[in-house]
Amino acid sequence: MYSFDPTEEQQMLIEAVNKYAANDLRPAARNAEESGELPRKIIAKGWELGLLQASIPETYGGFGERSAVTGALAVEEMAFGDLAGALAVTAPSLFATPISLMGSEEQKREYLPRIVEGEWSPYTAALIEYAFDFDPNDLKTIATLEDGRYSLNGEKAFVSFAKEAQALLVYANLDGQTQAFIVAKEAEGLSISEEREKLMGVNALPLYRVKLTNVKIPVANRLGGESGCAFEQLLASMRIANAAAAVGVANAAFEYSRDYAKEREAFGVKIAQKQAIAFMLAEMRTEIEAMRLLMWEAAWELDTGREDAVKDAYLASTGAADMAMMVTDRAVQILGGHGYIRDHPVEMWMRNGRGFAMLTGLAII
Amino acid sequence: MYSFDPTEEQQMLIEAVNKYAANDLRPAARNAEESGELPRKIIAKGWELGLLQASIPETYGGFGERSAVTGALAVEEMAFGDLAGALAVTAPSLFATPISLMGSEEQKREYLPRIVEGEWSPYTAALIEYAFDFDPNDLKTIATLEDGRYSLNGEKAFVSFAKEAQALLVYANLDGQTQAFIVAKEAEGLSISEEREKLMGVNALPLYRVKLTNVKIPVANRLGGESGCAFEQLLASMRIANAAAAVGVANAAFEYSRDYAKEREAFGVKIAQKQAIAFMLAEMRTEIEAMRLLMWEAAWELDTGREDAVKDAYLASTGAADMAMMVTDRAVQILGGHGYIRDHPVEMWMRNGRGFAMLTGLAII
Amino acid sequence: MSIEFDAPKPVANAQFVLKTVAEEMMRPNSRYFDEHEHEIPWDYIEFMHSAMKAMGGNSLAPREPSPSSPPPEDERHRDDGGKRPPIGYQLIAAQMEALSWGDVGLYHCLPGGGLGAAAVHAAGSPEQREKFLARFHGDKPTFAAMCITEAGAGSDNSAIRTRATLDEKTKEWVINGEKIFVTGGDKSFTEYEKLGRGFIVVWASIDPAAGRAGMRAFVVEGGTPGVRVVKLEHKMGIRVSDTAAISLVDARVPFENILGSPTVDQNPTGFKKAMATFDATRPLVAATGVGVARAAFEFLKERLAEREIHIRYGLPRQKLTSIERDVIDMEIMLKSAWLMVIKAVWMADNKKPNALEASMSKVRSGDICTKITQKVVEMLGPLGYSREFLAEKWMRDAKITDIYEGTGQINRLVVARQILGYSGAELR
Amino acid sequence: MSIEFDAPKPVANAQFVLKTVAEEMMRPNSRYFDEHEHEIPWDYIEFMHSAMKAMGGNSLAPREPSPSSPPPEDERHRDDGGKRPPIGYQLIAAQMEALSWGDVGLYHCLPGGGLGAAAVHAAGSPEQREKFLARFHGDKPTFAAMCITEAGAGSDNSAIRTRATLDEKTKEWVINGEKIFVTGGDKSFTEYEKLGRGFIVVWASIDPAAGRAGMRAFVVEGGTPGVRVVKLEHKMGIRVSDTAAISLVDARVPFENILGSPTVDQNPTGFKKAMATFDATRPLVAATGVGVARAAFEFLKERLAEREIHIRYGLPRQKLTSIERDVIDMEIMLKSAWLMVIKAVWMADNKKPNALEASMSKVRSGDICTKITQKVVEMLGPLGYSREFLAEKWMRDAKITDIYEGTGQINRLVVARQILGYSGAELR
Repeated sequence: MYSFDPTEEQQMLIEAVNKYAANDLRPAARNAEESGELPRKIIAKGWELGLLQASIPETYGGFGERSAVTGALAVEEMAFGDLAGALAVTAPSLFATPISLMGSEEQKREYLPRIVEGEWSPYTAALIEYAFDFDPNDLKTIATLEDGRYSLNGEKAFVSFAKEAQALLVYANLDGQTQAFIVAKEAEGLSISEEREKLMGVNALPLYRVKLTNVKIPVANRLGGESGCAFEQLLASMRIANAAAAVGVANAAFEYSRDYAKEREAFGVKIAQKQAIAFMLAEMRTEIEAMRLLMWEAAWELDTGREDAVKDAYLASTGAADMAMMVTDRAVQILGGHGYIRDHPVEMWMRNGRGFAMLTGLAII
Repeated sequence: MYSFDPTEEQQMLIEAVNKYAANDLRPAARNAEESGELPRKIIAKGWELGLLQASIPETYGGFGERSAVTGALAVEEMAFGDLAGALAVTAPSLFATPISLMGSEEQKREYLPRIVEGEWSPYTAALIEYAFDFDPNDLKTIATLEDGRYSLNGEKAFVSFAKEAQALLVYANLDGQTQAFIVAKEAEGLSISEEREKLMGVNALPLYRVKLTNVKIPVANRLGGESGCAFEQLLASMRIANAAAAVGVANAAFEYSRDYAKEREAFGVKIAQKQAIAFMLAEMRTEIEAMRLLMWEAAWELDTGREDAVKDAYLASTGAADMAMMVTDRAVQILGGHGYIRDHPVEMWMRNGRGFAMLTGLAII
Repeated sequence: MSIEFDAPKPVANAQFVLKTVAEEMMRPNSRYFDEHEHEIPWDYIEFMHSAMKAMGGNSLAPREPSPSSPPPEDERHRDDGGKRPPIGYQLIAAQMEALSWGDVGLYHCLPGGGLGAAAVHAAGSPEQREKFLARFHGDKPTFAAMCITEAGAGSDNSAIRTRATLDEKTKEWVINGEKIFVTGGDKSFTEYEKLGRGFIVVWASIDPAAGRAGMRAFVVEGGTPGVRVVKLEHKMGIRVSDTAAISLVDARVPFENILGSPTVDQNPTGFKKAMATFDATRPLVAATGVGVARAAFEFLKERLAEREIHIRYGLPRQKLTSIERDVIDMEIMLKSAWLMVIKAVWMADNKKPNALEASMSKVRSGDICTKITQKVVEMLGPLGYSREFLAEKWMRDAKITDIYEGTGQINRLVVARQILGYSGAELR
Repeated sequence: MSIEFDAPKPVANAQFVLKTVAEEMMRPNSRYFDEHEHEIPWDYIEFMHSAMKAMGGNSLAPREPSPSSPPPEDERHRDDGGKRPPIGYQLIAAQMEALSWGDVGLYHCLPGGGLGAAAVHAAGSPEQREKFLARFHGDKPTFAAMCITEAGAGSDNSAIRTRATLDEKTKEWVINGEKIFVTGGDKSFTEYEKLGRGFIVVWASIDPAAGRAGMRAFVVEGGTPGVRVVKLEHKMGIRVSDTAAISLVDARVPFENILGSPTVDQNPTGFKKAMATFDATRPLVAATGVGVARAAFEFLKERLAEREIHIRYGLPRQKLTSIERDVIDMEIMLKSAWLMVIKAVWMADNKKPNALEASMSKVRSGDICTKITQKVVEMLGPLGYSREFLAEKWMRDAKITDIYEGTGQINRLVVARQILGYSGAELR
């Protein structure tokens, strides 16, 4: 059956996340952006929503199963509040979700309870590398098996909370395949940049460069153990999260500029009453809807184990990134001079909006 | 100096061509399109404008020098009347202009006077081949030097007037370079399809498939003789002609839809008074202007021997093809249901408008 | 409820069956009828009529296969006696998409009541429905059409000038006016031997002073004296589908052929109600656009595959070829447009107000089917531009999607009004 | 005349010289001042002031380098005493493009009269010009600015609420109001030690009942009591350029500081005339957009070249990579946008009416500079998004081009009115 209504549970979750996004994340976003820091108590409050916890089985300290659809709905809502905040709150998932989905029994038992059962604590993953044609399926960070241990060499970019993270999940190229490796914070050869990364957007999220020089990893620390992990599935999950966040940010920009256009007068009428503005808004809304559905479908495919999930997650992420740029750019345009100044959030959303083309890896559902 | 005013002579020419385009080509266009034939007397009248004649030196029967700028101006005006008509009238240039520009002294003396001095008579050239990634610099029609003669093998598409042409200029791949070869109509191994090509547009132009099977050509028939020709220059000339024609067709569609929008009422006002329509027209006009200037610059560079001409002709042709599609599509949209029926010319212009992405080689300036 | 993307089984079955129909009965005829405009595809019409009858009228194609036909009530619940969710509109959308993939012009030649029957269904009394609609289940293929557009009134239906006056003596309506752009008007009105007697539904004013409140629809039987098909349009695309101009000069119609109330004051909402059927058709028209776009897209991929060009999904854009990037962008457009159609009809099936989603799906389909087909022609170069293949035809066929049943501009207006909460007066 | 595309020698020279200025004085400071908003780039200002003085005021940069400054008369003909065609606007456009390639924010910090001086030039008397404009050729860098926008009036200048009343006793104008988005307002009004005394030109109504006919501009000297810079905007881009909000509370201005007639009936065209200076600036603003876009485009090509990616011009699109196709499309946009600027200023120089071309150049530049810079950031991936490079800054800087001095929408309206022959009332 086709069906487009979230379940009642999902609906409740959406409402809870929306409330948090609107009342906590959004009001804090500008300050966080300018100061570079989102107050921990806001992160903590987001953590209490229990998104990650609900996606991890009871055996490992959680109270549910991963649902990509539910995750996508939650990420969209949270990014509707603030992208950087959403990425901060959900950062531990970058580490925990892959383990929950593909970790060995040992890995699950060792890491999940401690992440899930307490307060928010920094765990993260390192995927992105610093190249204009960065390709998650062709990483330049290399893993080699030497004397019964994996050795990791390379450099990672945009690693959230790297400095304080208890452990990182480092993605690396093992014989041409991307695999993931659990790296403890104290691992020798792991060096984290002093300076934070400075990007055009998401400045409230602490991101670091991470260098790996002959970092030795016990074989048991390879995600999934000996047999490794199905990286394509994890990548699909990250791409859907990226698309969901793009939809959330775009929708925030759409709603804000729509409301502004209904308020703002020029030449005796509200500017929304001008076809030029009204048509822009109509197209923004249409594009958002299109990409939301594409993203939902990919998530549903992932949940139901369809082969198409990998490809459709890619399509959704690609399309949503383009859409987010278009929509946020137009939101700024609708606000005109007011869109260009930092009194309104749309310029921030435009800067964030451009990020989706290159930020896959900062969220997972 | 920058300058954007045609010379007085050019201005007179533009006016003459415009008159012909508006009074002769345009009124005949729909019938010609549906019947597949433009009356010869209309072609003859266009020939009397003397466009080709004015670009060939007196020594060879003409009365001037080739000016790419002048040629571009004339082609735009003529295509403004009707694309198929413009391509028919100027078809002999496909053969004569390359000879005039790069032919050996013998070739010029043999061909130019007889083409230029009389009435319009069918001469043509064969460049295009039937492949989705057709590349004029990588032709599949091959020329090989055998026993002191060139042998041509391959198949050409979209060759105008091939059936009746006195001679064809066939472009072929000689050791990796595109070169041109004069092929007489009676050459052995030359076979021309019985059926005309059927395309989405330019149906008034008789186009044929031409097959070459071991067609033997004396070495003297290679364009430019032993030393050959600088094909890039000819290609630039064809690309500028293509861009100029695209601008002409787009401008026709723009003006027609603009006038329609000023006439047509809906909801109590002229539809041109609606921002949605007015903005479309504004963007059409802007795009046309942009591509016209790009095309002019390339033509001027060709005339003044700038190295950039080759590249800029490519840019102009590429950009103008996209522009023509956009503009003609919008013209149909502005006319709505009336745009879709063949009572109005815009649907024909839209079909022709799509052609510029693949019809380089049917005109030269 | 939950979020799910499984096509219901009847939908998937219809898609499967209709793919064969499209391949066997439509594609082989596409070029011929494109080149023989105004020739009626009798073999196809008769085959489709028999096939539909044989299958009970709704397995092969919807009983009222036209954009504006609401699905029969019994079909909505037929799966298991009403326990499963209704899927009538979903089924029609899938059928229309599949048949338009075959040939959107021939799709329009599918026998049935079309928009004319839809108007009777929406605005007629139960007796009228019975009287006028039974014919579509008869032995001969039968057509009906809707006459609304006039030369002076395109998207602006309130500008209709056709007039119906009551002859008090004979109790007949006398209709005068000129209608254009009547899809299937010829097959619905002209009495061809091979066809059952059809009708056209003519919109006219019974009281010009009353504006929209005076607008009524009249069933005008095929062959009615005074009514003439004065012109068959020559079109850019969908040439096999006849588009008629129809003139009515003192055409006399029985009193009971008026749909709705014969007086102005009693039925002020008649026009609105009938217009609402247009809203319902938007996602269905959108579905036809998706079908055409998919035809072009799949054709492109096949041609590329012949040259061993396979799309490397998953690469960063910067590593793609231009072709791959275009194909990927097209696939994003195509898939998402289809999902928008599905959502809009799913809402209709579930009686959720879908004015926004319906218009959005039409906006997007109009956009993407013109973009995709135009791009396919470009990418195929000489092969795309040649009439040896169908790509160029699909580009011509596709363009109508963004024009009929509300242009892209009109639908943007509707979307904008919905999202802004504006009335027609607030946003013109 | 004829069609030619050779840059006149002075233009080519200016481009050559200013490239070095941009590379040496602007680029190295770009990132610092982007990250230190509201810090004034003194070294740069003083260097540019000296350099411009040393070069006679117009070799290094236009004497009035601001978008709205008409070129000085003597410059128009200086090549050979008036025999050669005038190139003043062409020169300014080329200079602005070249400097904006360096840094469009720092370009806005170039000392000079800017829009304020332009208003004096356009609407002031010869005496006023002498009195108010001499300062820009003095020892210290000096600024002037234009105050027109108000919180309630964006593109709609007729909605201005600032009020000027004449105190009959003191013969002073008393101005009250709030202005926003004053480019360079702080440097023009605040009395910094390192700067000469500047002024702001404040638009106010002397008779609200008269509408536009009552609108006048007033020269308000730096430091005038009652006038305060109440806010410096925090912006997405061009952060080094100050954008001030200025409040005027009973600000007293000498009678002779009014530009144009002090009574309404005598000068009904004053507003229009002053507004016309805005028209003249459109291609110049467009030129700055082209400069930013070119910066991003060239940066992209350099990064690609480092990776041995060279663009294969001349190939059919179907043989290109996605990167090559993007670069080629960008180059088409960039080159043609520049040609549109050149044509518009060439027309201005030759006193040809250029309202259409001026607005078209602005529309196109606003479009292409946002598209190109956004695409460059995308194509460079993490490198594009990082503040380690300038690509992301150019994307932020570029966006203002489509907003200030008439948004893309306002300029489309102007273009549409021109091509349709409509008045403002006919096409709103």
